[in-house]
Amino acid sequence: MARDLMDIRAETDELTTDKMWVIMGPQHPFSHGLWTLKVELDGELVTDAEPIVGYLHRGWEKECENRSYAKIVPMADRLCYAASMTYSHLYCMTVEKALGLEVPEKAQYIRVVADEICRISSHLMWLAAVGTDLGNLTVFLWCMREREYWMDLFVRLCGARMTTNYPRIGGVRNDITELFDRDVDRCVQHFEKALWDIIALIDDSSIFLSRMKGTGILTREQCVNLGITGPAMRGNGVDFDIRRDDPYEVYDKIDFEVPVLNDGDSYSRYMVRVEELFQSCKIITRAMQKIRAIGKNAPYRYKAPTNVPAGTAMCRLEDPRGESLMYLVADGSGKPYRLKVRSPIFTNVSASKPLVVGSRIADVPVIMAMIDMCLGETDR
Amino acid sequence: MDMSLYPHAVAMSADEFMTWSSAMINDLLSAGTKKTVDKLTGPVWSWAMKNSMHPLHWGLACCALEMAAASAPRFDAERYGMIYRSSPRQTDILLVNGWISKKIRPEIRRLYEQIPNPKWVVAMGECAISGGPWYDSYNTVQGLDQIVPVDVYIPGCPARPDAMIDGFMLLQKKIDDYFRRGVFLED
Amino acid sequence: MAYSSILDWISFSDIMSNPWYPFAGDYNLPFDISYKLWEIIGGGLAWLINLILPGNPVSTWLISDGVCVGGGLIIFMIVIFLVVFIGTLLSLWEERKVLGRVMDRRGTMIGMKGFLQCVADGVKTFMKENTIPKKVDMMTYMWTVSLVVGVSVLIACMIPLSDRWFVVNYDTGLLIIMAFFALAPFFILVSGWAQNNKYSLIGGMRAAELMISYEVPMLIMIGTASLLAGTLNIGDIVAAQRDIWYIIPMFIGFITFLFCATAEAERVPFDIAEAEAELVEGWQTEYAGMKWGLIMLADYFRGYVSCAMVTILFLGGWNIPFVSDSVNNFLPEIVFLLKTWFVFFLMIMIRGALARVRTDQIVNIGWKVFMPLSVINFVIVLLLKVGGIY
Amino acid sequence: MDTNAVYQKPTDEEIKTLLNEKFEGKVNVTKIETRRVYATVPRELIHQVCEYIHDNLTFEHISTVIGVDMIDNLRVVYHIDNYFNGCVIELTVDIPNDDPHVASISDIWVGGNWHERETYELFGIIFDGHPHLARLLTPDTYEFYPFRKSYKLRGQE
Repeated sequence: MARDLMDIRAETDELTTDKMWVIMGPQHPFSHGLWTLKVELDGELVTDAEPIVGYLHRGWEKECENRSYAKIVPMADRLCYAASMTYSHLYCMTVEKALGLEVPEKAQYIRVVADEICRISSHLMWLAAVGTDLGNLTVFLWCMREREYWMDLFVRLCGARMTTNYPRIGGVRNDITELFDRDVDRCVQHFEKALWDIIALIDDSSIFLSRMKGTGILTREQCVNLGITGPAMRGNGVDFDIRRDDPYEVYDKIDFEVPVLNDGDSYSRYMVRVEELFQSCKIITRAMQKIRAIGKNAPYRYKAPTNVPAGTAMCRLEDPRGESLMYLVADGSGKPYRLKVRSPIFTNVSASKPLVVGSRIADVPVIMAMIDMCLGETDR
Repeated sequence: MDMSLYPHAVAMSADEFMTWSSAMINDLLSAGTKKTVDKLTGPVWSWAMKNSMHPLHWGLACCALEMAAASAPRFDAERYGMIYRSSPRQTDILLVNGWISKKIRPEIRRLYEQIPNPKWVVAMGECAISGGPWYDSYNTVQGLDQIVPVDVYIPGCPARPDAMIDGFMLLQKKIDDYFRRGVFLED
Repeated sequence: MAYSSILDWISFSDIMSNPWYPFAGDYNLPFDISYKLWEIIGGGLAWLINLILPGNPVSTWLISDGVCVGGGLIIFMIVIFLVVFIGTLLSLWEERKVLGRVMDRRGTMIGMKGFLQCVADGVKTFMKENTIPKKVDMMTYMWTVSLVVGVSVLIACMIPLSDRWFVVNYDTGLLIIMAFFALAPFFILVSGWAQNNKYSLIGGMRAAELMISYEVPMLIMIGTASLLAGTLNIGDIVAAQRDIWYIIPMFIGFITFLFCATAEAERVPFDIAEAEAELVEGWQTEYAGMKWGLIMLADYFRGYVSCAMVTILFLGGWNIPFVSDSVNNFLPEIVFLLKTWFVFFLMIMIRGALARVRTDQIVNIGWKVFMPLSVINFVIVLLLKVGGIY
Repeated sequence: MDTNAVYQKPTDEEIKTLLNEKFEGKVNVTKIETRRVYATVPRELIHQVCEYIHDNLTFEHISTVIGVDMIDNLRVVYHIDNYFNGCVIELTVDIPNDDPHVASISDIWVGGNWHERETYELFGIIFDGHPHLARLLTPDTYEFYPFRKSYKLRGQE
């Protein structure tokens, strides 16, 4: 007895499956830090998501109110440990602005070079994370291998590997060393070749591409309204980079390009970051030429007063992950009255629900890797 | 040893038999068998455990990057058989490499309970040792040892990858001591 | 009875003339070895008993034909398992070293250039506490592990290493192995449910999803190979590739089968059932200690079987082409294992170079790429067969 | 100037004039630097000002919502970006201590959602109209507002 097709159709529509909440984190290999993403699954499809952060919250801003100005520089290093120099740099810029202090040109160039090295090492860490999230350990280890050379450059520059404690209010701690001067160009040349190897591993493989293309799509308006910044935003067609459009330090004197792609999926975010790696290499080379032209005996640090006059100051800079901003309220004493950090990942994480809903659970790690999690700055 | 019951063993109920036999085995073991077994097998367990340390794949903060760098080609912790497993059930070592906020404190305790015995805890970096730069924070726990017993402390802010490998070699010594003391038949 | 030397009790008789000989006319090397071992053990035992109690019936019973075959079979099992076990451990070692080199590092260095690493891992898992989560379904949680492991060991032992090194020599041997091979995903599905963990559940579902996508093309390919050889007997299929391996007429089939075999062994890029990035450890999440160690071992047994299947069907099994029979028959088992490890090497390189596919993608690949390719392969073989080339 | 027109790349001077004209002097533009405009806004007007900035001056992105405890009063500072010319407007709103309420702007910029939640949990400033004003970074059990000046850290006098 053949049943009507419509009857079967009606029956299967009633056959609803239970949705289930899967809590990914805080100990989960995809999290690359310490956060939780609760996802509601219908089979493998994500129908709802809720990010939970705060596992690394230690009241950074409140603690800064308990430190003198000079002591906050190493604290700022530990905000975003993958690109430690950017935050201490931003902090010094903010205090200098509140002081009205001019920084020697050489120090500005050195800061730019250090920032870009940070950007490269941070992006390499991100590429490594993308490799593990896609299930390939080779990318992870090759990126970590390349990252070691940049860590070596930091050692040459200031003696530390990760948390460098290098910028100072009014300049930088020390002039570039001879070893750094010698190795930086070699490192850049080696890296531009080695990066092609890693990129070839990913771009020549249709599996990598099919995992990244067409996932985590946002429109430009959505992206901007959600407050996503940085390479994730430029992969969505927003042509904005603080280094170029609101220049700080000497970025307006250095020629570089800002990669922008319009697809708005994981692959375009990936491409933007990879292109940024090459651009950072260019910036380093050009800035190093300027530093050599300035000469060895030029000043690299001006003395700064310990007390900051009452008032407010705001500074922002292009972090490897997006727009970071510091806002200082000073009351004339030796300690900040209020220091606020705007971290790009804080806002980017809050946008994770529209990013992952509608994709499959296997794509969630890849999509979230594309905004490059760094929870130290998120939770502060 | 209560051997007088031996002839009646066939006539015992199941419960009686279980209690009687386990008591007998315990007596046997305490009479030197346990020590001998431990003495003979201890080095084997110790060697196996030392060379197959599986830390929990869990990155908290700054030191997590150095943990990743330690397994990278330059430092290559896999030479010592260290592989990171994601499920706490399949790991031996809880490696905590970051500051501990009040929100994560219960989770750390839970992860520790989920790791099967024998297990070890490594506190990596200043934050996990004593709170580090966040000594006056209202939301951090000042040191991992306030939550779980810690075996090895690896200082550094962040600890370098080679320091981390050195810490794990210290842990190997501790593992060796643990097994030579004789623990196999304890559970 | 007078004193008899021990040599009188150990006869080293011809096994083929034993009326209880289990392999029906085929010479079996491991059985020969174990039979002779038993003759030494049993004969020595019989001699000892006879020394104490001369003329007793037990001694003559111990060296009777039936007991010799029975005792020989017990040792035979141990010999067969040990060879497969060591072969698998070597493939494990190969994976860690080769993968290490792919990733620009040394791999593990524990004892004998890292070979003892897997031993250390194994011993360690045996020593760990046997934790069982509170809310698991106890029965299925336990028996699925034993079945996954048992089935994997069974098929690994059933793979013949040469025409003199086999366990069974049925005419449908290939089908039996494939039937057992396809069983494990069911146990994984049940185990994923039994663990009462969401990651395990999704992992189990994925194992089932994975199976429906590669099993059909794989069976078509096996059918094609047996069509080419005209038999389902493994020995005959290998013998049919004495000089020209089947990789030449069935090159498309080889590539497809290699990927299907990778999926069967649940290795990258098809390890979606234990996808680390999103499912922690997939269906193994709640297994601890010894159970987990056995699961890992079973994984590698299945990897070994996959590679052995590729070797048997496409790479000429234990034969070396264009050499005389005397060279070919010298150590065919080693040739077979070397070929198997070479296929495993290919799988390791695939693992080093590729990323994990998604569940919808694997179903797509299975039905839209592997399936047509296997049919094309089948048509080519059919044409060759009709054209009289084979 | 036409206060209802849409300006994609308003200059600093234009922003000052437009804000003054639109809100009849209630929005006080205190300072202008290159690509920076600083203004103080009365508490009642903040939502309207934000809406106007977003719709007519194409300031598409909100950087931060910052809370400051000035002891005499609470203060909320907004930083709002224009992606076309890199201009930032800083809006400062003073709130009395005894009535810490201000209108939420997370319906204009969804990105402001978590910043407001953070400011709420750390300062106790309540954003009216916020979809889900709950604790974000600190544990739910906290009953104090740690960033208020009345809460002292260890070693803070």
